[in-house]
Amino acid sequence: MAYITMREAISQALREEMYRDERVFIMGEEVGVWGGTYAVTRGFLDEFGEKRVRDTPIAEGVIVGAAIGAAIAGLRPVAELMTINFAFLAMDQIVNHAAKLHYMFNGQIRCPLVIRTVGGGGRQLAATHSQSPDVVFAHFPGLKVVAPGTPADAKGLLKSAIRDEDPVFFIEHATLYQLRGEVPDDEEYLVPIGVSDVKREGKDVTIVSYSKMLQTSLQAAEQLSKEGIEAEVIDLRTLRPLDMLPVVQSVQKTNRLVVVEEGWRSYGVGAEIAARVMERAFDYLDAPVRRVAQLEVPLPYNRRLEQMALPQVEDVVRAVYDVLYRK
Amino acid sequence: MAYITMREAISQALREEMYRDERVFIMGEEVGVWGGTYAVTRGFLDEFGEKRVRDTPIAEGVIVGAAIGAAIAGLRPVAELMTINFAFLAMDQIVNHAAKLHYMFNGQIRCPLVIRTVGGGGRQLAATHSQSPDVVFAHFPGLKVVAPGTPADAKGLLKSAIRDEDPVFFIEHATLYQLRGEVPDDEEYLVPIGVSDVKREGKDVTIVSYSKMLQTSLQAAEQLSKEGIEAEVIDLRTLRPLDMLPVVQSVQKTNRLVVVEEGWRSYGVGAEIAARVMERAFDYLDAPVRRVAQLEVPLPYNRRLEQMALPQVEDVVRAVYDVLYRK
Amino acid sequence: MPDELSREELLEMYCQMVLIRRLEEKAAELYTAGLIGGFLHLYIGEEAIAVGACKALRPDDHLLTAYRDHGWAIARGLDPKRVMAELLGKATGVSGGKGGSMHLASAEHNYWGGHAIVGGHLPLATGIGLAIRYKEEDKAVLCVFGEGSTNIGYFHESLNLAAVWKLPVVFLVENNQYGMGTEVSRASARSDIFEKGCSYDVASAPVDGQDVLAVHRAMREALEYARQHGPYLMEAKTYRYSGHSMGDPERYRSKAEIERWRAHDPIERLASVLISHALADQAALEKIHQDVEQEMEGIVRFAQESPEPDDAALYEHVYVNPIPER
Amino acid sequence: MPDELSREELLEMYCQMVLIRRLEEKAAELYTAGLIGGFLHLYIGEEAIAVGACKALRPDDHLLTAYRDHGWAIARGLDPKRVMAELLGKATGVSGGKGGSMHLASAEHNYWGGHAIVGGHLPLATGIGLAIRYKEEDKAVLCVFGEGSTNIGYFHESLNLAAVWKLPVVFLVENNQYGMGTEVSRASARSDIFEKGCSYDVASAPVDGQDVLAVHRAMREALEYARQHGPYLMEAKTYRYSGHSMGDPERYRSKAEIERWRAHDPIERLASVLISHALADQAALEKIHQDVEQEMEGIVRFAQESPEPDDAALYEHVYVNPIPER
Ligand SMILES: Cc1ncc(C[n+]2csc(CCOP(=O)(O)OP(=O)(O)O)c2C)c(N)n1
Ligand SMILES: Cc1ncc(C[n+]2csc(CCOP(=O)(O)OP(=O)(O)O)c2C)c(N)n1
Ligand SMILES: [Mg+2]
Ligand SMILES: [Mg+2]
Repeated sequence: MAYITMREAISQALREEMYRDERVFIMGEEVGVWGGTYAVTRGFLDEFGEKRVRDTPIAEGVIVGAAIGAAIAGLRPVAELMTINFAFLAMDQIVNHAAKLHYMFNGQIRCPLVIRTVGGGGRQLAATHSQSPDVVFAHFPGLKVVAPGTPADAKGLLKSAIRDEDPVFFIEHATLYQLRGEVPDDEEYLVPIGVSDVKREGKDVTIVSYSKMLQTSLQAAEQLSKEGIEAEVIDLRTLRPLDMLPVVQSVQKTNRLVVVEEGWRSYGVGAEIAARVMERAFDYLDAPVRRVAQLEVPLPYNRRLEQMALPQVEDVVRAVYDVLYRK
Repeated sequence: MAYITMREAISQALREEMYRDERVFIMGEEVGVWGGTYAVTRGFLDEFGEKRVRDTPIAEGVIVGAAIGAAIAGLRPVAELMTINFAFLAMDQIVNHAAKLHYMFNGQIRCPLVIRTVGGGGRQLAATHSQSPDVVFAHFPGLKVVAPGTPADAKGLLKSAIRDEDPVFFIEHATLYQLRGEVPDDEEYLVPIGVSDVKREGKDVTIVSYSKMLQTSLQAAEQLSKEGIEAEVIDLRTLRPLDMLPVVQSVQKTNRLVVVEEGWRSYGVGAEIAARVMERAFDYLDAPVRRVAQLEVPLPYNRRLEQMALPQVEDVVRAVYDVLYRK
Repeated sequence: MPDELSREELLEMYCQMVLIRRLEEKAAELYTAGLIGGFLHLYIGEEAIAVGACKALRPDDHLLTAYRDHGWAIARGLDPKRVMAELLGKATGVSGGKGGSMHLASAEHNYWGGHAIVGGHLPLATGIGLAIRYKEEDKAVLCVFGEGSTNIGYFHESLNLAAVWKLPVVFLVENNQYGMGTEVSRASARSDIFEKGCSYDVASAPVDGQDVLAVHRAMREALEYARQHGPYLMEAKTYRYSGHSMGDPERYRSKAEIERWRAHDPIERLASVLISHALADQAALEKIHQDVEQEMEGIVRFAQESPEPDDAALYEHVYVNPIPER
Repeated sequence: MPDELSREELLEMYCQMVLIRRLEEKAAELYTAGLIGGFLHLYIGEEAIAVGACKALRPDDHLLTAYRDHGWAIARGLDPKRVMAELLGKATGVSGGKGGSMHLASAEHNYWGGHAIVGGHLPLATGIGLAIRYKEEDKAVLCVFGEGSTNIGYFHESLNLAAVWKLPVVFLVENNQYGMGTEVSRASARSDIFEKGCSYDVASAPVDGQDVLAVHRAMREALEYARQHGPYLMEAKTYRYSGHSMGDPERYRSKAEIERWRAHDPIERLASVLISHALADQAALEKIHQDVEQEMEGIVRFAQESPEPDDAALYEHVYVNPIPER
């Protein structure tokens, strides 16, 4: 165990997998000489050389597409898209190609590919550079979509993603890189894709979340605890496939559910969770599911306005009060 | 009133708006000489000339982007994307540009743009050419997303879209072009964007749907009626903004809800409807909301398999039985 | 011997071209009869390109094409029976009936598909080229697409990346003059597509796509160049006799234009070469046509008699490692 | 008189360059002090391009740029106070505090933004060019972007469409040698970007981006060409003295390289011209610097004292016609 940042955890995962498997390599904008815009691959170029740490032109379509091609030909590419906002420039490669080739060609083509990217708002980067459209990628069968909320999960899930035979869309959160936590040193430390995790036990209410909002939810839970409300906090970790079992079990216990996500509410992750909980635990719900999410505006540059639009700890607390019919 | 096909209705809307407003023009692949791959703009090139009916190269990014630019400069472009599957090649222009410029520049830029496109499966076009990812576009504030299910709505909504000051993503369904219905001849016949419509009244169960699945739902309702079950069928018509009032009112009456969409279930339209109904009519629901949707596989070419994956009338009927706890 | 090919090889190429054409004609029939669904894009008129190019490919080279792919599949050596079965959506089809006409593939032949998103496979080909360099293999990739596909961003991004990284990819443009109903000059600032290599400092040249021997020769050199130096852009000037796909109203061209091109038919052209070099006589060629005719019967029978995929196939291959949702 | 510009005009251009540089230096300070958030991309070293080019633009021509846009906004005539206010996210900012440094714009000046998606504004510029032709106006569009942005698909799609439709767009590449930390030759198959015009048969030329007069001259001609004939690709060779944005570790280049470029500083260069043509003496230039210094104080004061946008602004301008959800 080491107490390290999420950045270090991700870095570690990449490094370990590159040592483990010669076929693993990294490509993307500024991953080499610059060391990654979020410094995740700092030092990698010196350590692994130009063959395995490849700076690319600014051309998201061919970054993802070439990674798919390399995967088809037997390599294990980790393609980095500098931010998730730029993933829209590679959208066709991601959803029409990576997600479909295996099926469409009846299993003849495999795309063991990881697309690492960085999402989230809160850094005053304005409308085009602050999105959390994770749900959009999670909509497509054929992809696996992972978004860790702790350093340990980030390491274990990224390692699993690299070893997975399917295309994995891996979303890191820009404001979590400095988050510290205990992370196993073990090179075989793997967190399975598609398994939700109870991050905090509680009996009064269930809070479901992932990525950055997991941390927001945990803070809300701490605050609520002081008032005697014990929230169970569940981390989805993977958006596709979606593991509802811990959520359903928790709701059967607490009878109240709040879902917290950073992206826009409409057609967001919370809607799917709410719908599935209704399908599987309808009779257990003592209150309608409450969704905490981003206000439905493009994010503005101004800091105060931006913070108003993003879900805050107090929003989660208020939503918990709501499902408890308090105040 | 004229009894015409959806194709003719759409054609009529375009033609009328082009006569009404010199600034309206059409651009896209094969809209001119070919007359539109779905023959919607047949004859337009002769009627309006090359200036207003513009064949483009195969380059979806610049098709949408140039239409945005033309809109910024005061025109009223109708950009056609041959199918919604190719919209992913213009995704960045649609969600990072069209949806955001007005906000990001504090109202200084306007994008009165219509992106017409064609969605849906069922024609054996295989995985990349058969998608119904409407929900993905509906997720983005700044866009309006419209998907008509009848000829009259298609005409009235398209005319409203062209007259709207905001970017409208307008989804036609490939297998509805031959659908006939009564359509007002009136050149001022407008259907408002953002208003759901009760297409069939009923008291026993509410079926919410849109586009092609509206027709499927209406057929299911007919069949159910023979068994004495009267379904109220509501057509969303617009996915953003989403008008829930008729849905909520209906559920307050019927206490049971089935949502039918052609796209994949997970993170689909049905999830949002279910979540909102829970938020607004929780105490009225006598059964969990049932979602009818596409199986979560890329669509296969083989006809039988493809039909298995797509929602059918019987699936809707079965879902209605479920919410009625029948059988 | 023309082009250093043996008599057997030349006859084999002739035979392939005839087979491709007959298979397309048959497919059109079956489409009209409702046995084939979806879109069907015929290759009639362009046969020399696939046959000439595939002849130059080594078995361990890689191939990717667009959706106009039947001819390529056959030239690459896929079993025509299984190609036809795919068109009919059968379990025995090369893609198990899930891909259809636009999505033929065979991992065994390093044929990574038929792709229906215009230009979408150019990045994939680039990535396969990258893998070749990464693994230090002596292989090349052949990536085939229409002239209409050279206006999309992928063309630019792929050629540039392949050039910067010196990847062994031959980008082969089948310039059949139209992208659907759009004449090349109405969509592309350059009608001579090979000239587009200049932006990337990529070697490029045109070739007569109706001359199977010229294509073969040019492709052999291009592949060699690619292996040693990096990307190559080849433009094969050609023409499709049929519509873009079945049901094309063909309002964009004249009958006369089609006739002009038919006068340079690639099959007849190879026939003349064979006869003028005394490698075959009229009777021998006639025999080939008859043999193909007979083979076609077997192909169609196989495809028709093959079973549909079973229900389970619907759920298979969404993932290599499916993770059950709990 | 150099370049047919009057003494007043030349001094005005000098003054603009100085103002741009001082504003950037000030912005860096305010960023470090935490008053500016997000990303901040400085234009120091590249001032001659914006000033030379905007001098050639007519008021009713259109301008679009990338996110390195402060210099462009000022050269285009936007109020520097309101530019600085935007950097501080204030209600008085040119984009109401919603856009920030990367998203300056002014409809009044036909300046359609600062855009932060690399290459994303090239299609928009193309569309504005289309509108000009559609309305048969005698206008042009100037679309500015970095050399790193020429490798993305939009560059290809936009230049091709502009060429096919002969749209009046000048595509101006600011080749400052790097896209973030990537040297042009590591990302682009051609390091002389103007050569990329060849694929589209688009007229193109390089210009010394450190020479404001050369830029002005070349741009005047390019705009004229665009109005009459169609697209033009201009490459201004230049260099940014600062990092890509604030906080750039700058591991990719040497101090010596920066010094080499500083030796050709565009401001000093214009100063020499002014002095050698006896249009100004050292004292007059010194005075300009002092005036700018004073102006800067007012600019910063205005920005700092301006109010934040109020809460309602958060919800405004999502739509022109908002439709309430019922
Ligand atoms: C991205 C994308 N846009 C549009 C289409 C529709 N489409 C299919 S084929 C085609 C024409 C392609 O022309 P070309 O590349 O010249 O190939 P050809 O059919 O002539 O062989 C078009 C526009 C598509 N499949 N993908
Ligand atoms: C589509 C997209 N990909 C990546 C980025 C991240 N990014 C911002 S600026 C930049 C470098 C651009 O370099 P260049 O075009 O040369 O402009 P310069 O900054 O040198 O003026 C990159 C990679 C982005 N904003 N958009
Ligand atoms: Mg073609
Ligand atoms: Mg640069």
